[in-house]
Order: sequence, then C-alpha cells, then structure tokens
Amino acid sequence: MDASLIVFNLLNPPVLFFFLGLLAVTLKSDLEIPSPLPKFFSLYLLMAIGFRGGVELSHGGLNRRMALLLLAAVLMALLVPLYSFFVLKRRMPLPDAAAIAATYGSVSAVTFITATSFLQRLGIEYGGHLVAAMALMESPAIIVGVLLFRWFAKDNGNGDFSWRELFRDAFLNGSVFLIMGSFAIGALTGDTGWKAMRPFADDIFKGILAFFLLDMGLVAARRLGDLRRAGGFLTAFALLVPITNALIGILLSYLIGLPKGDALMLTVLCASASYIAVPAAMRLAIPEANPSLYVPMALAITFPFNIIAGLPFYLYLINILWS
Amino acid sequence: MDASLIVFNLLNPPVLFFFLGLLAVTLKSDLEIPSPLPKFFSLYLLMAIGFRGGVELSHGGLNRRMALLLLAAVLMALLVPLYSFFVLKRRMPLPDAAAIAATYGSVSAVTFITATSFLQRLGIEYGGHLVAAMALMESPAIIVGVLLFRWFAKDNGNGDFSWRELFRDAFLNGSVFLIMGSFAIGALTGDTGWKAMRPFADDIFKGILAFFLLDMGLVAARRLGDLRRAGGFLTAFALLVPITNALIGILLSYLIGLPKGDALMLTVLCASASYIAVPAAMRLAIPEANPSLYVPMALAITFPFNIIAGLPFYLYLINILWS
Amino acid sequence: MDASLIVFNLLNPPVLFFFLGLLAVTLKSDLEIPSPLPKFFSLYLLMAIGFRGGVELSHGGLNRRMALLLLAAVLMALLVPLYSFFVLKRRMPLPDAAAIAATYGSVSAVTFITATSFLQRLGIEYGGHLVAAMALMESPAIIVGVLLFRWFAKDNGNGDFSWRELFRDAFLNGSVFLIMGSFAIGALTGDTGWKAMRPFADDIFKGILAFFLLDMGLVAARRLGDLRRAGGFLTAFALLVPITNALIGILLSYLIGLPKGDALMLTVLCASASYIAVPAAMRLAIPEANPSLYVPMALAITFPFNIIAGLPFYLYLINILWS
Amino acid sequence: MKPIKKIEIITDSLELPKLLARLETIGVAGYTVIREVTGMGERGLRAGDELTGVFKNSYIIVACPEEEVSGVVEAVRPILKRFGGVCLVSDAQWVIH
Amino acid sequence: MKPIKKIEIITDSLELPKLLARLETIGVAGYTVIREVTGMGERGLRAGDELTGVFKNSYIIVACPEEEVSGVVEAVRPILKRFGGVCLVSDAQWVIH
Amino acid sequence: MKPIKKIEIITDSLELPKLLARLETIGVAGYTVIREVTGMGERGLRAGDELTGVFKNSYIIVACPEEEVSGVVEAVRPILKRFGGVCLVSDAQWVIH
Ligand SMILES: Nc1ncnc2c1ncn2[C@@H]1O[C@H](COP(=O)(O)O)[C@@H](O)[C@H]1O
Ligand SMILES: Nc1ncnc2c1ncn2[C@@H]1O[C@H](COP(=O)(O)O)[C@@H](O)[C@H]1O
Ligand SMILES: Nc1ncnc2c1ncn2[C@@H]1O[C@H](COP(=O)(O)O)[C@@H](O)[C@H]1O
Ligand code: NA
Ligand code: NA
Ligand code: NA
Repeated sequence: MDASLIVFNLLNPPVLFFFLGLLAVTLKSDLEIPSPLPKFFSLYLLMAIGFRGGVELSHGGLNRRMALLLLAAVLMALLVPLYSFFVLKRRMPLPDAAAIAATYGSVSAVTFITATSFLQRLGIEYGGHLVAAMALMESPAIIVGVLLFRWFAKDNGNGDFSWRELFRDAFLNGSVFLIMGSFAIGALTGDTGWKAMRPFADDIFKGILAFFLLDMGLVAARRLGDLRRAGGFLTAFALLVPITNALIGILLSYLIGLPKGDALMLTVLCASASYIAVPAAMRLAIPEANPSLYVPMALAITFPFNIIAGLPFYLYLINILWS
Repeated sequence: MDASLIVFNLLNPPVLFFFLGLLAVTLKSDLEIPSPLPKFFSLYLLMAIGFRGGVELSHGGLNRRMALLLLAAVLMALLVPLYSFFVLKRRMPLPDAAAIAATYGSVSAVTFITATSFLQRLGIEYGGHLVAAMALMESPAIIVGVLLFRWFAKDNGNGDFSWRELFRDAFLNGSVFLIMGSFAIGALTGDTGWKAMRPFADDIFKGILAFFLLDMGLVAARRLGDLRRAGGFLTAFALLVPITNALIGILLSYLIGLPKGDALMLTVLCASASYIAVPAAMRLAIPEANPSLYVPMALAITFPFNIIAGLPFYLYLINILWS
Repeated sequence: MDASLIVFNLLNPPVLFFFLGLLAVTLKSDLEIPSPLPKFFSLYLLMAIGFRGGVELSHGGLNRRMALLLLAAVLMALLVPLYSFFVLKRRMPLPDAAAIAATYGSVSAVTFITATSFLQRLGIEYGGHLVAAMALMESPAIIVGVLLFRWFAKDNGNGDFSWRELFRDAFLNGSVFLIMGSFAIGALTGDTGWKAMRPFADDIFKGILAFFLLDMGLVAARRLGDLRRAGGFLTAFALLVPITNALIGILLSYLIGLPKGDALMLTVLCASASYIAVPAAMRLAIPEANPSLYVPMALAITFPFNIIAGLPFYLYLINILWS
Repeated sequence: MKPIKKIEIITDSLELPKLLARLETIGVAGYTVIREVTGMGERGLRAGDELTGVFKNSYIIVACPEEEVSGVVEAVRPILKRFGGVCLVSDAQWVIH
Repeated sequence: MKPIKKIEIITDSLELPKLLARLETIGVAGYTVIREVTGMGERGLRAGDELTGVFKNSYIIVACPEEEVSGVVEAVRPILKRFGGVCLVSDAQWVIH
Repeated sequence: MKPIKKIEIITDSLELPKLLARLETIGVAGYTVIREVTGMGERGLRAGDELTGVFKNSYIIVACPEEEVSGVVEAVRPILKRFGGVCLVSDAQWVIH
C-alpha cells in the first residue's frame, strides 16, 4: 500500500486539527471549545452535507444501481448490529452488548464528511444519494439493538419503556431529522438553492469542519482514559469490526458495480460507528448500558482509525479491486 | 393572482428551513438550536442588513421621494398602534390591548430580510434608505403603546415607572442600536467597507438566515399552543391587521411614487409585527400584559403569513397597480 | 504627522465597530454579545491568523534577518516586564507591579490582527514569521513577572504554588497553544491548505473581527469605571509605556533592517499589552494582584490607543526613518 | 413568609422533558430549571461534552408545600433509579409577594 | 462557621439589572447570579427562547446575616409583585476563610 | 430519606479543576458544577466577560454525610482564602432511590 496516500490524507487541515486537539489534552493545555459551539458546528455540518446531497440528487433521478446501493446500506445497518451483538454477548453484560452493537451498526456523519473532503482533494466524485444512504443507516441499528436487548433481557417488563418513543428517538432525533430535512430542501431547490447557499454550505465548510475536528480531538483524548478500564477486548473490537464491515462494504460495492467514489463512501459508512445519534437513544432506551464504554470506543478509537488509516486503506483496496 | 409567485417564494432555502422547523416540532423531533446561537444569528442579520443599507445609502444622497418615504414610515409607526389599540380595547384588558398595538405598530427585521432575499431572486432592486425606514419604525410604536396604556389605566401612578428608561428601551435597545450603528458604519465606509465585509455580510447571509428561520420555525411552532388559549379574535387580528396595514402601505407607496422594490419593502414593514424589540420593552413597561398573547401572534401567525403568502400577494398587488 | 492616515485607519469597519461598542455602553444600550460567542470569535481569530502565518512561512525558509527579528521579539518580551516592574514597584504593591509588568511584556493578538488589516488596506506586506514572533512573545513576560514577584515577596513560601503549573499556564494556555498549532498546520499544508481554508480563514475574517471588536468595545467601556479608582499614574503608564516600547521596537527594526511591514508589526507587538493570556495566568499565579487594575489598563486604554492613534503614528515614524 | 419545602433534583438532561411532564401532571405550582450542569457521581464523570449529548445533567428546583413533597418524590424516584441523579429536600421560607 | 441566611430569588431576566442595583444600594456584601434559567409558575411556561428574550429567568443567591434579610426582601418584593418570580429564605452556615 | 449536608461553594472558575481534583482526592461520592455564574463580593464585581476569562465564578454543590463536611471544608478553605469565594453548609434530606 502506498504510504503517500496516508500522508496525503493526513496533510488535510481538518485532520491535522483533530491531532491538535489530541495534543492539547495530552499536554494538558486548557484549550477548549466552549459549549454550545460544537453543537452548532455539528448542526452546520449536517445541514450542509444534507443540503449538498439533495442538490446533487436533483441533477438526476434514481437508477437501479443507486437503489441497490441504498438497499445494501440498509442491509448493513441491520446485519452489523446483529452479528456484533452475538460476538459481544459472550464477553459482557447484555445492555453493553446491545448498545455497542447499535453503535457499530449506525454511522458517523463526520467520518462521512471527512471522507468527502478526502475524495474531493483526489478529484474523485461521489453521488448525492450517498447522503441518503447515510440518513437511512443512522436509525435501524438503534431499533435492532433495543430489540435484541429486550428479547434477551429477563426483566424486559419495564413499565417505563415505550416503543413509540424509541422509534421517535431513532428516526426523528435532531441529527437524523436535520440531515433528512436539509436533503429534501436541497433536492427541492436544486441548483438555484445551491447558488444561494453555496458560500455558507460549501466555501466555509472546511473551516468549520476543522474547528469541529479540533473539538473531536479534545473530547476523544479526554475519553481515552475510560478505555483503559474497558480493556483489550473492546479496543480490539473497535478496530477489527470496522475493518470487517469495510471489507463487506467493499465487496457489496463491487458486486453492485458502484463507481470508485460511491464505493469508498459506502465502505466508510459501513466502517464508521455512531457517537451522536446512538448514545442519545441508548441512554434513554437502555440506560443500564455504560456510556463510558460505547462512546469512547466509537469516538476515541474507531473514528480516528477511520479518518487516519481507514480512508487511504479502503481506497487502496478499492483501487486494486476496481483496476 | 399567479400561483407561481407563491411557489417561487417558497422554493427559497431559508423559507423552507422555516417549514422544517415547524415540522420538527409537529413531529416531536428533539431538534433544537441551542442558546445563544439564535441570538448570534439575529445580531448577525441586523448587523449585515444595517451595514448593507448604509453602504447603499452612501451611493447617493437623500432626495425628496426618499424623505417622503421615511415620513410615511414614521407616520405608519405612529398610526397603526393608535387604531389597533382602539380596536383591541373593546375586546380585552387594557395592558394586552396596548402591548398588541405596539407589536403591530413596530416592525420585524427578519420579515424585512426575507423580503430582500425575495426581491433579490426576482432581480428587483430596493434602496438602502429602506433600512433607515425600518430602524425608524422600530421604536415609535413602543412609546405610543405605553402612552395609551398609561392614559387609560386608572392606577397609572406606579412609582416604579420611568419615562427615561422607556425611551432608552425603545430607542437604544440592542437590536435598534445595532442596526442603526451598522447603518452608520456602512454609510461612513461605503464601497471600501463593503468590499472588506462582503464575504461575511453578504455571501454567507442566506445560510445564516436559513439557520435563523429554522429556529424561528421551532419557536413559532412551540408557541402555537398559546394561541389556542388566545382565541379566534386575536388570530383574525393577526391576519387582518397586517393585510390592512399592507394595503395602506401600498397606497402610500403609490402616492409617493416609489419604485416597485421600495414599495414592496415599505409595505412589508407596515405589514410586519415585532417579536424582538417590542416584547422586551413591553415586558418592562407593561408587565401586566400577557406575553403569551402578543408574542405568538407576531411570531406564529403574522410572521409566517407574511413570508409565505404576504410577500407574493403584496408584490402581485403592486405589479397590478404600477403597471 | 499626516492626519489623513489616522482618518484612513479609523474608516475601517472593524475599528468603527469598536467605537460602536464603546458608544453602546456610554448610551446605556442593552446591546451585548452573549457568552460564549466572544470566546469563539477569539478562537477563530487566533486560528486564522496562526494558520495564515504558517502558510506564509511555508513560502520561504528562515533567513538571518528573520532570526534577528525573532531574537529581538523575545528580548523585548523579557526586558519590558523587567523595567516596567521596577518603575511600578515604587508606586504600588508588589503583586500589582508584577502583574502589570507581565501584562505589558506580553502581547495582544487582536492589536496585531487589527494592524494586519491596516497594512493590508495600505497594500504593505509583512512576513508570516511575525506570527511566530507574536507566539514567542506571549509567554516569557508571564514567567518574568512571577519570578520577580516571588523574588521580592517576603512570604514566597506559599505551599500551593507550582512552577510546573506556571510554565504550563504560560506556554500551553489555550490561546498560545491554538496559535502555535494553527501556525504549524499552516506551515505543513502550505498553499494547498490555504486554498481549502481560505474562505473560512480569510474571506470572512474582517466580519468576525468586526464582531469581536464590537464586543471589545463593550467590555472596554464597562471596565473604564475601574480605572477611575486606579488613578492617574496607571493611566499615564498605560499610554507612555506602549509608546516607549514602540519606539524601542522601531529602533530595533531599523537596526535589523526590516522591511516596513515587518517593522510595523514588530513595533505593534512591542507596544501592545495582553488581556487574555496574562490575566488568566496572573489570576492563578499571583491572585493577590488586582485584576481590576491590569485588565482595564490593557483593555480600555492601551488597546484603543494602539488601534486608533498608535497604528498611524508608528507607521508615520517608520515612514520617516525608512525614507 | 410561609414555610415551604425546597426540592432539588439533579439528573440526566435527556430525561428532563419526561421529568417536567411528570411534575406538571402531579400539579406542582412551579419549577425552575438550570439546563446544563456537569457533575460526578456513582455513574462516573459527566463532564458535559456536546458531541455525544449523553454526559450532561439538568438541575431542577421545586418549591412546594410540605404535603406535596411525597408526591414529587414518588414521581421523580423511578427516573433517578433508572438514570441516576440526586434528589435533596430542605426547609425554606417562601416570601409572599 | 457562622450562621447566615441564604436568600434565593428567581425572576425575569429583564429585571436583573434593576434588582442588582437595588441590592447594591441597600449594601449587601455579595451576591451570585445564574443568568439563564428557565421555569414554570403562575405566569406560565418560561422556556427561554432567544428570539423574543422575554421568557427567561435569572437566579440570584444572596448570603447575608439574619438582620439584613428583611431589607433584601423589601427591596425585592415590588419586583416580584410586578414581574413574577420566587424568593426563598433558608438557613445555612457560612464557612469563614 | 436520610439527613445529609449540602455544601455550596462559589469560587473563581480558573481554580475549578484544582478544586474538583481535591474533592476527588478526599473521596467525596459526588458533586455537581454550574460552570458559569457571575457575582459580586469582597473582590468586586465579577461580571463574567469572556475576553479576559478572569472574572467568572463556578458554583459547586456537594451533598455528603455530616462527618465528611469538615474534610471538604478543609480542602476548600485554602482556595477560598487565596482566590476568594463563598462556602455555605446547610441541612437537607437525601431521597434514597
Ligand atoms: N453527592 C453528590 N452531591 C452533589 N451532586 C451529586 C452527588 N452525587 C451525584 N450528583 C449529581 O448527580 C449526577 C448523577 O449522579 P449518579 O447517578 O450518582 O452518577 C452526577 O453527575 C452529579 O451531577
Ligand atoms: N414553586 C416554584 N418552584 C420553583 N420555581 C418557581 C416556582 N414558582 C415559580 N418559579 C420560578 O419563578 C418564575 C416566575 O414565576 P411566576 O411569577 O410564578 O410565573 C418561574 O418561571 C419559575 O422559574
Ligand atoms: N454574600 C454573598 N452571597 C452570595 N454570593 C457571594 C457572596 N459573597 C461573595 N459571593 C460570590 O463569591 C464570589 C467571590 O467573592 P469574593 O471573594 O467575596 O469577591 C463573588 O463574585 C460572588 O459570586
Ligand atoms: Na457502521
Ligand atoms: Na408594522
Ligand atoms: Na508588549
């Protein structure tokens, strides 16, 4: 594998700002991005990426290959939590197994966004329907995780639980809703909308991403300590499961016959783990699960792995297979 | 009336984001724009629109027609609360009548801003002095409302009240001050200033407006419930008074001989109701008035009506009359 | 001295927004920039200026003249607090003397930034290494100030004090760290990075600066009251010491043979006083010192003086000497 | 001034809407909320990072007559049991205005 | 430690400047303010939206000797009367440092 | 419900990390922090401007058994002495969940 692709990926300001965040915590600098700015950056990124995806979709309708891609995406979002759960169940309490399974079945919008900037710098295109794929992959794993938990848990007769609320938390939580809504607005307003919103949604995008990744670096580094308690098994899980999912993603992309850009994006979605939508939903639906396990796994291991080594590695594999 | 103008108006990303906000609350999504971001967006919008108005004014001095426009604006800001008050007084307690009257006599900067983006998309120009008109219209209604209240109230001997403070709240509250200050800075620095500030004050403007309207949608939808208690009379008032004021505004514009763009902007100012400057001032000067009436009327009925149906409707009338 | 240079400097929107902030407080307007937005603007400015400096450094390596400039910068950062301390010690308690000395030895990033925008409007260039000079000048004065204090204080056996923490606060506090980190990222990614980040880090820069200076105006005006208690000596100090340091800075620049732009920037660094890094460090290391003295001196006298009169005055002197 | 009980509740922000709904159901006359507080307890550090939204607490104050305390406490207890948190009850005087 | 009274005031944020000015006039030794809290009471829900700025409360804590309580209460009461809010007084021990 | 002591500490935000570290060292079971409060006291107005970062306070609540109070107070006192602030101790009932 070409080391230059890794270096090329690293020399992207947003990625470097992620490292700067890690470094700040390591050196005990008091740098911090005060609340609620990270929340704003994340809303901005979701809005911008959703809007852009919608605009791109408005350029051409859905074809068969796209439909297959979306199908594959949903399939992965259902299967990954399933197999993960059974792997995890043997080593840890049920609630944690279910929550971690959901975490890895769902996706990370910021990993997706970092991948778009990686592709853009390489001049490789990807389709707007990938944003739809991302939106579709956010929620199913949450439902699967909770279903599995309640199936296997003995005292699942908790009076306080409501499936209705769970579905709402899964499909209508703020981040999923904003991405889908912006997608729809982008699709409706098309190029005219894009022209109006572009300076906001595109030009300053990289800068806001850099700021957001700086904060992700800070948070990830702070959470690293939690992982020591989590132990080697979960650390290994947080590295190997993404790779496995990425390999399946590459295989599916190959079978569907996706172009390289779409293939990488689908792969990255499969490989990524959620630290926004899933933790909030799990906290409400399976409060017994320990967020000090599933949050740092996704945030402090899988996310950095994907944006640092994963992106160039997955593209390398795709380059080989597609040639 | 041409339906395509309505559709054209709706297919503006910021307007659609307003709907997205309404939808989020309707579907009980937990989407929210955390405080103090909406405040920041509103400061940004005031600064940007003020600055731009000032720059445009610097292109050419004041002529007679402009002076008449400003006069008409102030006149409306004095008369509207007067007639509204007497309409309202017959149906509701004095404090509420005065506060609602002030609300409808003053203006909504965001309605104004949405109108500018409507005109811009149609390629219709308007003059920078309209921003001055807006600034002039913000405060007088507050004074009129409080005057009327204290005139008619029996126990107006409240020891805690100070006219000095009221004038300060009316003419120097944060939003009025920022718009006037930015206007002055724009007028002073002219095109050189515009060149420096343009990427900030213009290019990303639509995006920030979209974010702000998303939040307005959220807040408006949350406040809709209050209206049920308010009843049919106030709902009708919140629709009919803006239309009436708009018609007067169109008439005045016609008499003065304003160009179409200026006419629409003046009309929109007359039709809009304040939910920023007035509530804050009323809360201090007439705390007996119930903000759960005057705030949702302006925010959840008049504002959406104006930006959705009002803009194309007023322009339609202007197009007929001017042709 | 040419008055037009002062006027030219004033007709810069960001500077005018500083005055608007002062005016708001004077007129008792309730305008305010809610927390944590000023913090965000300041993080943004540090990131942008650091990144830009790094990118510019990447264009050409370090030469002898640059090295001398950096040396001069560090020298000034060590000498200014030293001589200031002995001047101050005769008139006030030790802790205050040490804290004010540190304040004037360190630098103000926003003064630096305002100077860059002044030069840019005049079409005068300056080198990216000046940003490195600024980063180098932030911390040493803190150490010198604390050293002096502990040397002269009788009860310096305070059990709670740790040099280790002090060094961390001085060299790794958030603002110093962010500027150095962004500088490094800019230097690493060079022009490619600049292209990606430019709309964020450069285009909207002036606008954010304007917002930040608006807030500085508000805060400075609110702190002016503290100064009345501080008395005439400190007010004089806050005007004369910057001028003295500027004159030394001009002399050093002349001796090194710096181009005009670099000379002005070094001069401005020497003349400026810190109100971000130093107060935080002093509060922790010399809590006995009264922040109501050293903060308003830097913020409400030296800063406005430098950006209003200082910039054109220093450039005027440089223009004479260099011609 | 009349004697009153002050109930302070600290719990997971995510549960706040449900908790307030319950308070309204049982008919408390009022409450005050501080939406973002951080803390440490049995469930470890909750330092309030924005990214995940799961490590934040809210702080709720309810002033109510002594006889309503047990109602509030019973409404709150199941939430504290499941999601963690603290509930303190103390005496105060209510200034009648 | 010495016994002291803790006064907690919750009222409309817009009145905060005036309220603090009064506290300073009557000479309290100190106070602490939490500027943005939300709540519910007689005047309905005050959920703190930013747009209108009129539905926010502030929370003020004053620790003072028993003999100053009535002064503070009298200063605060007219504001509570006009703008709503709550004032609680309770006992505490002040740690002398 | 069991009786407990409620300790409230208000001090300079810059000292917060050190103060929390001390609380953890002496082994308190939990605490809650409101990170940004403003105030006035012996050291003048601390109105919380963002620019300088030196005029902000934090508010810390510790609920602990009576026997731990003196430990907490001794841990906190030196900080209050150097950096200013307030520490109040009062009685409360802890709702067991
Ligand atoms: N002893 C305590 N004193 C003050 N606050 C506490 C205490 N214990 C817990 N808390 C608060 O309640 C939250 C949840 O507590 P826990 O369920 O024990 O993890 C913590 O994050 C703290 O904010
Ligand atoms: N019983 C209560 N307990 C706690 N806070 C209250 C209570 N009643 C009112 N408040 C607070 O005081 C504010 C104004 O109250 P009111 O004037 O009753 O509407 C409310 O928005 C709450 O924040
Ligand atoms: N009497 C008091 N009541 C409430 N808060 C106080 C009181 N005195 C001081 N404080 C708080 O403690 C901080 C520091 O106090 P001091 O060290 O006295 O300046 C102040 O800024 C206030 O937030
Ligand atoms: Na995944
Ligand atoms: Na109007
Ligand atoms: Na200096």
